[in-house]
Amino acid sequence: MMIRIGTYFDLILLIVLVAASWYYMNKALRGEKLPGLRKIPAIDAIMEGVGRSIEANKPVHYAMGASGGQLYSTLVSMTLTAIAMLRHISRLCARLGARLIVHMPYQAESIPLIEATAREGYLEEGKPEMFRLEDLRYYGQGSLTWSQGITSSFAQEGVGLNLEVGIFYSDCPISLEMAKIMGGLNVGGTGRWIMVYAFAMMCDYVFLGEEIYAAGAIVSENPLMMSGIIIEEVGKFFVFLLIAIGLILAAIGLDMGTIFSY
Amino acid sequence: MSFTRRELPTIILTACGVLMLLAFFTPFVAFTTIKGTLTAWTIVISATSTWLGFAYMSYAQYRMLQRNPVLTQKIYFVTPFAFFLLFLVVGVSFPGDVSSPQYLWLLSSIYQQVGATVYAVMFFTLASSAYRTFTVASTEAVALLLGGTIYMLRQIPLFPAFAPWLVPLGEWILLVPNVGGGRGAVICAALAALVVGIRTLWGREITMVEV
Amino acid sequence: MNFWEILGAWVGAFFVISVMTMLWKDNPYFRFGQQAIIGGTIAHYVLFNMKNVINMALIPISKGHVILIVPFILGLLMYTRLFRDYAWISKYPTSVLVGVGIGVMIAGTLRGQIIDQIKATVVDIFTAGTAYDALNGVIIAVGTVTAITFWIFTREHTGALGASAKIGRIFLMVSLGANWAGEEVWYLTQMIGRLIFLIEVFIKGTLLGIA
Amino acid sequence: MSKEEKGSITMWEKLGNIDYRWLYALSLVLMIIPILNPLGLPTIVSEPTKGFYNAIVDLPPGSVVAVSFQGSLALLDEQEAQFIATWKILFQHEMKVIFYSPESDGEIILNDHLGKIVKPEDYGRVYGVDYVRLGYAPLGEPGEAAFSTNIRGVFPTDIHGTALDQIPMMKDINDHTGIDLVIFQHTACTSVEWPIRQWVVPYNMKCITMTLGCCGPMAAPYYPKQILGFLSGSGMGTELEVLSGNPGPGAVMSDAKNFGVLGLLLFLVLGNLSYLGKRFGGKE
Repeated sequence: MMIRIGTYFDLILLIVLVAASWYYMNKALRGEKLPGLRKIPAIDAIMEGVGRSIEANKPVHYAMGASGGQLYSTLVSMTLTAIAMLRHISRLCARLGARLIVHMPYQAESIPLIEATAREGYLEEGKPEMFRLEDLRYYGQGSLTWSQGITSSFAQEGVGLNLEVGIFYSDCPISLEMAKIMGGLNVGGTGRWIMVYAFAMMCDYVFLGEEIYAAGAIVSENPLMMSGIIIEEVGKFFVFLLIAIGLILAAIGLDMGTIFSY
Repeated sequence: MSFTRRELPTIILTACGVLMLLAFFTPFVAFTTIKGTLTAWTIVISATSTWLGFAYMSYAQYRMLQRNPVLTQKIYFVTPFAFFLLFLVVGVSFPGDVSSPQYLWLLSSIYQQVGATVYAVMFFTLASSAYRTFTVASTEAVALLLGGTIYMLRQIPLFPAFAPWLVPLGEWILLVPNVGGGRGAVICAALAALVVGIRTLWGREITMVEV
Repeated sequence: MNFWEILGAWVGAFFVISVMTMLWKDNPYFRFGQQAIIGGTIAHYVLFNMKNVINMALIPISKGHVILIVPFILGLLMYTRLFRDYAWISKYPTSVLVGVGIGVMIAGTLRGQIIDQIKATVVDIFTAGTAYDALNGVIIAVGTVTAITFWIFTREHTGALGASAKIGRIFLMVSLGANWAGEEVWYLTQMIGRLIFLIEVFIKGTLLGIA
Repeated sequence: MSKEEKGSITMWEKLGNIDYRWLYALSLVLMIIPILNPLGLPTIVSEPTKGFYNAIVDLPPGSVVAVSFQGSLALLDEQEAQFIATWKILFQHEMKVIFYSPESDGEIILNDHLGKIVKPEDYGRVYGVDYVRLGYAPLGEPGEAAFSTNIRGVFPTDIHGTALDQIPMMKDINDHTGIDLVIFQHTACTSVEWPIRQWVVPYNMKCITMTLGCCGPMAAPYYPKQILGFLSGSGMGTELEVLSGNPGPGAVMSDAKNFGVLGLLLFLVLGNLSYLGKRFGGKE
């Protein structure tokens, strides 16, 4: 057998997603119109937050999690989405003239990607001189030092907009609440469902779960990235289909537990 | 130049990803071996790059001192380096290195204590956010309030002792509606992660291509 | 208590209280503690990773596993980021890491987070031993499906989709509440742990000498 | 999010805008009282804890148990009761135990636990014959997968540098086929899925997990089908202490928890009174 038993359904789902990607990404490349997307209020809130930061002469803070630089784990997609958001916020700050402080995750291997993205944002907007390397902050390993560092930064330098998108463990409850108490506008979200509650409770505008991926695509203003949301939708309908077929077959007596194990 | 800066890294990325997938989907030992090798490589690559963090921290500290060269700032500047050296020296000077009693003493006296305290502080930050948001303002807020309060009380020994029904109810919340909602969330986030993954392997993820 | 235990309690208490003062307001004591911890944690991170580099790369290389020189050099290439003209070279090690990561992610996500979740949603209803369990299975399935509809972006949430998304939101809110409760009680435990340390070890043991 | 209304501040608004530091101070005082004067309230054992306990005690003595122990020094308060009770049960029921750590903290904790608190020798267990410690390697999920197929590929030697082939207990064990039960302890909530992906799905292994209190909701969907039981947080650690008859640090915690949460509950009530007052009570 060419395919390992126990991965048949995985492969079918992957093929569906690859086929959908091929179809919709080509459509996007040809410049064809893609279906419209519902609004995510938190995206507009980012712009509002940058504006408020400039008015109050306070910096914009961006954080992707104390452990948000995972490049070779199962959470790598979330890291890439956080980088997409960094790309957006650095451009926005460069364009509008706000100071951006990036609180980097402890994974040193992710630093080159983070610095390159932040710097690129300022270059793209034609303001490379505004980029300050010292505003990329590093705090060592663990949420303890990261939470303290970010809180200290809020207190000393002030907080206008506090945007937190990426992989979050137990590091966000302190940074989000402290930003809130110190008068910042909190916008953020994570794809790790277990921590979404902190964002839902502490943020003024939240990206609920999967919305961070959609937001990462929308802010890129790149049709290829945006087509990703439609591809996800295809995946969701395939999931509905599998659940429906599974329920029908189970109802007529088939052993779906065994069938799904293939 | 563009090839070495853009196309070649993308080709390497795609090749690594595809090899890992072949190891997953096919039963061939060769791919499993390659997967093992690549996995070991990632650990070495990331471990080797560790000092980058130190470099960025040092630069930020130096610039902050430059901007504000007062005595307190000088103390704040010296402190991280002093503790860095302290940990480093203790960590390599005694037999057993990082497993030596001396290093473990440092870890348990400082690292463990601060770590535990930061988590402890979160009790308060979550409490104040609950005070703000756990209101009966809408159906959703009531669901949040009920789910949160009942499961919290279930975990506090006093309440189930007086109200035994809290145990089955708390577990029902955990195992039924929480699983239902959580499962939907997990599936959606997983689909989105897969789409990002496929796009990246395709060489179309701008975050990887543009920089 | 011996000298090192007493010193450990003093140092520990110094840092525990330093972190706790953060809740009151920003102050030099907190800031000093915070700077010290940055230095300590970076050193801890560096130490363990250098140990990995030695054990997983340098020693095997010296024993003839020369292929491991590749990830070691890739790791060193990360440092090109510090030199503006060569910064792009750091894209190579990054690409290897991300490529492997995406392979791991796709392989792990497809089954664990999607297919197995679908399987559980379907199977739980029909393998339930009692009507009560079957009903719970149905509730979970409803929660899962409606929660997924909440994340449909290409249609406005009106009509049937709107109703479904609304039900999904309620499931999600209960789940969020349960997650909050789980964490809040955990942090409460941490807080109590620190208080026990301060009261039993530091105050009673060290200051009063009665433990 | 609540928006402040214009005009004079009513009592209801004041009730909703109390300085958080009062909440912090009240909770702190309430927690300290039972630490100074413990109460000793009863504990009810939940189903996942029973599943966890039974998964071990249902195995015949001499079964091989692999413990993937991440540990976290900073999170010990939350999990130490679980760990200590588990080690005791493993040694009391004469399991053959393989300890390994994917994080450095795990080894530090094991040094302390097996060296001082739960000495295997006290249970008549002999190193190399009844239990073995493989030490620390930065495994991650791919590393855990590698462990399940080739233990010697990940840990060629034990923590003392002895080759695994020279350790009596490890002679015939090199992959999942030699292991009867996996106990998986990781501090990150999503890691709950690792053993399911790497042990349960491919090899149908018996598996139980130890997690933080906050990770309980993450582990719950997999219980009891994929994982036979799980412990989350110090509360379930206390339950395991009660169930196995091994009193430990969990009991001390329980009392202070009972009191500590009262301040929070009071503030939740005040927050809701404020909301309802503003909505229905009108201005004074």
